[in-house]
Amino acid sequence: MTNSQRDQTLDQPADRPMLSVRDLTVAFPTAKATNEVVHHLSFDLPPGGALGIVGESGSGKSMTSLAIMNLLPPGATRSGSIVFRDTELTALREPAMRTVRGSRIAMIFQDPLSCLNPYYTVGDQIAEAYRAHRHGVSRRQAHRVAIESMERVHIRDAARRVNYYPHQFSGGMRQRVMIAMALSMEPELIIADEPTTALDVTVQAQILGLLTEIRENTGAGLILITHDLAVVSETTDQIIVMRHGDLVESGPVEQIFSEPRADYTRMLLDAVPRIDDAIDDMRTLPSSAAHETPTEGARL
Amino acid sequence: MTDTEPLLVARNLVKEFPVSGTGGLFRRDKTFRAVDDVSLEVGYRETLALVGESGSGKSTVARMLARLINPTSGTVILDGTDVTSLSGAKLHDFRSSVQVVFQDPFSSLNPRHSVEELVTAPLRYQGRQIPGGARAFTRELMERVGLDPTWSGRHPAQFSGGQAQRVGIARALAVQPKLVICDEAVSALDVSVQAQIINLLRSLQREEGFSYVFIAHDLAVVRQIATRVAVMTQGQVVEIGSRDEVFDHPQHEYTRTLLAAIPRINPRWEARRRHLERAKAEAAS
Amino acid sequence: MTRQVLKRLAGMVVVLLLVCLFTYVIFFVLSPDPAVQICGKNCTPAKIDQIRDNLGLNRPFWAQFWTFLSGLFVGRTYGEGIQCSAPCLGYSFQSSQSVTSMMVQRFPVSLTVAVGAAVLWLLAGLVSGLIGAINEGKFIDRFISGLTFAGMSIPNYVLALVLQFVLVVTLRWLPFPQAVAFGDDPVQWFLNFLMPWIVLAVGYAASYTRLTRANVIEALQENYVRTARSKGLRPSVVWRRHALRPALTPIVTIFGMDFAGLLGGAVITETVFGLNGIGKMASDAITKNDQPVIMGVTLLAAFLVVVGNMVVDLVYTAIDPRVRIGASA
Amino acid sequence: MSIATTISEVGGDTEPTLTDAPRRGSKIIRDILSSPGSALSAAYIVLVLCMAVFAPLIVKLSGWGPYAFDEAAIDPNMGGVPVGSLGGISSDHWFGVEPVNGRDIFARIVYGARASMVIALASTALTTLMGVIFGLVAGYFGGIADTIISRLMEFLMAFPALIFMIAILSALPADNRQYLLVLVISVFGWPYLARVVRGQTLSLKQREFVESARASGAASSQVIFREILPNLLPTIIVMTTLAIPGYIGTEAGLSFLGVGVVPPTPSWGQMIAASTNWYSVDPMFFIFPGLFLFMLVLSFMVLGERVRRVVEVGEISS
Repeated sequence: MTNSQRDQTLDQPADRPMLSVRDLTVAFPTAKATNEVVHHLSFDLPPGGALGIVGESGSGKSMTSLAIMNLLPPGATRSGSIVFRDTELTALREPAMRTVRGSRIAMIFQDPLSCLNPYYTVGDQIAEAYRAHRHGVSRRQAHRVAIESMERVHIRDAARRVNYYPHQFSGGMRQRVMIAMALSMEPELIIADEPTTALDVTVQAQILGLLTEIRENTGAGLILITHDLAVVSETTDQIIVMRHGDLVESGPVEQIFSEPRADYTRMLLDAVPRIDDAIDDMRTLPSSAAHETPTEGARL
Repeated sequence: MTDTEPLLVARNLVKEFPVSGTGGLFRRDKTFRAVDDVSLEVGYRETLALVGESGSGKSTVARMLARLINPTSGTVILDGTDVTSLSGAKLHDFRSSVQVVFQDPFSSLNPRHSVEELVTAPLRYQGRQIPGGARAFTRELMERVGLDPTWSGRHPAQFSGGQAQRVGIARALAVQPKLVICDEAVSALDVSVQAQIINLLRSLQREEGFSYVFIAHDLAVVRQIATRVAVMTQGQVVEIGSRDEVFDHPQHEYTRTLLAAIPRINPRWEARRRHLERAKAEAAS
Repeated sequence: MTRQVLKRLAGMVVVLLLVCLFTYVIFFVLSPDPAVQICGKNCTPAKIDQIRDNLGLNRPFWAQFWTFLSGLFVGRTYGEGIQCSAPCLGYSFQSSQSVTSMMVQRFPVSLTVAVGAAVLWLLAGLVSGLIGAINEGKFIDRFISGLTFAGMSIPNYVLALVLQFVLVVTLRWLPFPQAVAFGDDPVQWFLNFLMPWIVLAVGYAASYTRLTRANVIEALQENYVRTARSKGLRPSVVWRRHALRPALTPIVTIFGMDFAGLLGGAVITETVFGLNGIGKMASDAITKNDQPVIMGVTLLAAFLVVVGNMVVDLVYTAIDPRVRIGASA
Repeated sequence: MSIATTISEVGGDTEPTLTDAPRRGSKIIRDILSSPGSALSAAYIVLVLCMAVFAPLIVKLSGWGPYAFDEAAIDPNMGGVPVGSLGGISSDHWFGVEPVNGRDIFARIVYGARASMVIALASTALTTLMGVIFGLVAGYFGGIADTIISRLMEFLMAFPALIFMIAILSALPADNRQYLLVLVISVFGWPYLARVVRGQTLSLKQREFVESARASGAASSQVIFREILPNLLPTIIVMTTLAIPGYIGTEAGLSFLGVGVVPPTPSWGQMIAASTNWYSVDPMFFIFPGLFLFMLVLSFMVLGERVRRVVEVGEISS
């Protein structure tokens, strides 16, 4: 996709956003203090848009996605408003939220091996999601949907591989399976949390290409969460930059990359090693570690 | 680089690992060739980057160069001496010439040791005197890698990833090596920290004059630090050359695929940002 | 798969041979001379020697061991007249009976005790472990956890005495256990075996509770459980398919081993309640110093454990796809 | 310059948290004892230890030794039942007396603590030593050493240990039974620790700090003792504490079956065995040794579990 295409989509007047997040706060209250990992975050996603959430470790970007799905770990609280296509998600009770999860908003996680259950075939796991949302669907129909979904993410020989267990696939193929699982329900929004972090660059390029292709074919919205600025710059059209749970800056990709307003964004952009660039760019960064805090600096 | 002998020469390195559990009842032991006839040279004050995707054999090469594993065949020559089959005191000498900085500092630093114990360990293991005493020696090294020397009693878990990696670098410096092998040494760090560690590695090289073998999968990082680049895939070096040659005029098909796959920030946006910032800086002054 | 089974079988045979040898050496060296026992009172050294010769006790060690081994498969004779048919585990001169036939008589009682206890502890362990996991950190969880400590700490002979004192002597709710046959009177059979079952099951139930609880809590933290929830599955499906299956699979292994271990006789429980199972037979043999019986029971128990071990391995291979099917095909 | 200041501005908090550092021993002990259950357990264990150590002194205070027969305290006409209620509890005999022979139960409990503690602690020491050495050797060196040790462990663990212990102990002569008990318990006990130590050594060996120690010129012994062993310590401490109650139970069980501590030396298991014929007429005879035994095992379990949580999970006193 060319940049001019992307510019056009950005210039369109945003009609009603597909997802509107206002004042989202995620906290882990303990007896002594409340540890807020996301503070008063607000953003909008236009219909069919692609939003990148960027930040270093501890920025709260993953917690934001889990908060939208109401899948926060036990002990976490969320407040604020999350409106998805006229539905206030924070007001939904769990059974109603279940009809949204997987069916209308699908999620793709990092590390597909641990995200797939080793005891069941991938086909089983895709079909299980399908059957959960389409009542009265037979096993055979669901099985066929699983094969179709796998074919849509370009897994060759899907009819045979549908009966494979997760450990029989390579890392890139497992991530395709995760995407196939998300696709099987024709979701309106896909949230991908570091979907390519564990993968080799060539595989990463294929997976990102696949996500873009799906978005173009189905018109689904995409929220891509990553630490990699170059990845969002190629895949999304809106960006929000997060740090320590705060929104640092948001806007269209081109604006963030060419006219960053926040110092932090500038620092991040300066720190990104460039494949095509001269060598001396990073020399201005200090080499002392005195200012690093233990919470940041490692995404191990 | 120069017409003198290179610091390190590796010739026809091969490493095979046995593969178990394949075949039927009456199987023959099969081997997997992780490194297949690799030859390299590293000059003085040079940084040779070894790049490739997972399973390309780059880390296995690094381990053979550091004599952590023995090659199935081939030789490693350091400073004109064949080090492939050294043992005993000679191996100790080699160990103080070649040091390794690993990917994950929290795995490569013993969690039960303090910085002082960690940094002086190589000298102790080699039975050498610690110049100026352990405390002063540690503090001096910590300062050189940009760590607060008052933290010498801390343990790895009390540091951030970047700080811990600095401890790992300090340990490598302790024996004044001629060659430092960095095995994905910055891959696990956040970008802002990664940039600082790259800067540190470069400034240390300027000050100390050692050479690096820099193993990485991230080509953008390699571009910032390497003087020469070797591209590996499936156990073989498919392309080797000066950094700009490899990046700007890749010869091998695989190198081209690899370079094309790397996500890039639109250069137009970059240029605009530079331009605007320069304008702003000029306006301010 | 076939290769794996064959390999396990070969390993099993080796272990069993070692067990035989080890046991045989110990008893060969240590046991009192059976010739003296047979000889009885008016004994002369000549007479003893004659009996020894008769029984083959004067032959070299390996020859005797070979006779013993072959006796396991084809039977053997002791001197003249004493026939011990295969599988011959030895002959008790004190009871004038082959060890095998003694075991055959006693096995049903041991089996009853083991099966009943196993049913009890599985039920109690899995249910209370699940309750604990669901209510992690709440009062009921801590209460169960406290009970498991008590359950693991109380030696079963102490528990047996306490139960007898309370249920039999003081409250008179239960009869003193006797091995009533099921066919004779099912109700009495149940009431008689109830106390041995409880006594034997308490310790196991406690450790299975802890195991189940820990496994389920661990499974719930797996990433694939989060995936399952993100797909919008009902909690019942998430629990059943994505938490319980992985959590309970390892318990199969442990259960198999524990159960196999019990089939060879619950020595203490059977002894305390005077139930004539294989365990009681062993403890009686100890009192009477009847070495062939002790050795026979040891071999049987080892055999059961080794076979149980293998069965468990095979079952595990069948239920865990990661073991069943190797890496990427 | 501008970027440098940016970074120090955004760097924020410079003081790393100290929670993850290896804690000092005294702090760990404080954390362990901070829960009431474990504090009580520790107190009871100390009490039993004191009983074991000072047994002769304590018995002097109570007036009756463990081997003295008090014929006045039993009623020969009633078949030897202790005189008085509750098994003959009196100011003379604080816990009453044994039926038939009239030995003082208190004195025998106190001396019984010796058997329990000495055998359990000696077995623990021996199994720990064997388990750590064999586990380290198997895990670190691998190859033939690992194959042999692993097979041996499988063999010993596949064994029906209790029956075999009974068989061996009954076959061997009864002199020096204590040493034999320790030996037999240890021979069957070490594989459980060794298996864990081996597994952890295998995974620690994979950790890069071992590789980096070797890259620094460390010899095998230095890698094992300076790099690996310190990281095994928490596991060893936890496994050891959790093993003690098992050994106490085993000793008591073997004594109960008559193959443990040889009479007349008192042991709790043996006392319980003797009480089985009397529980309906003289329940106190089994209640005292039963209770002491149960409480000791329970205390070690509770304490062991607390040690595990503090050492492994890092639970701290609040």
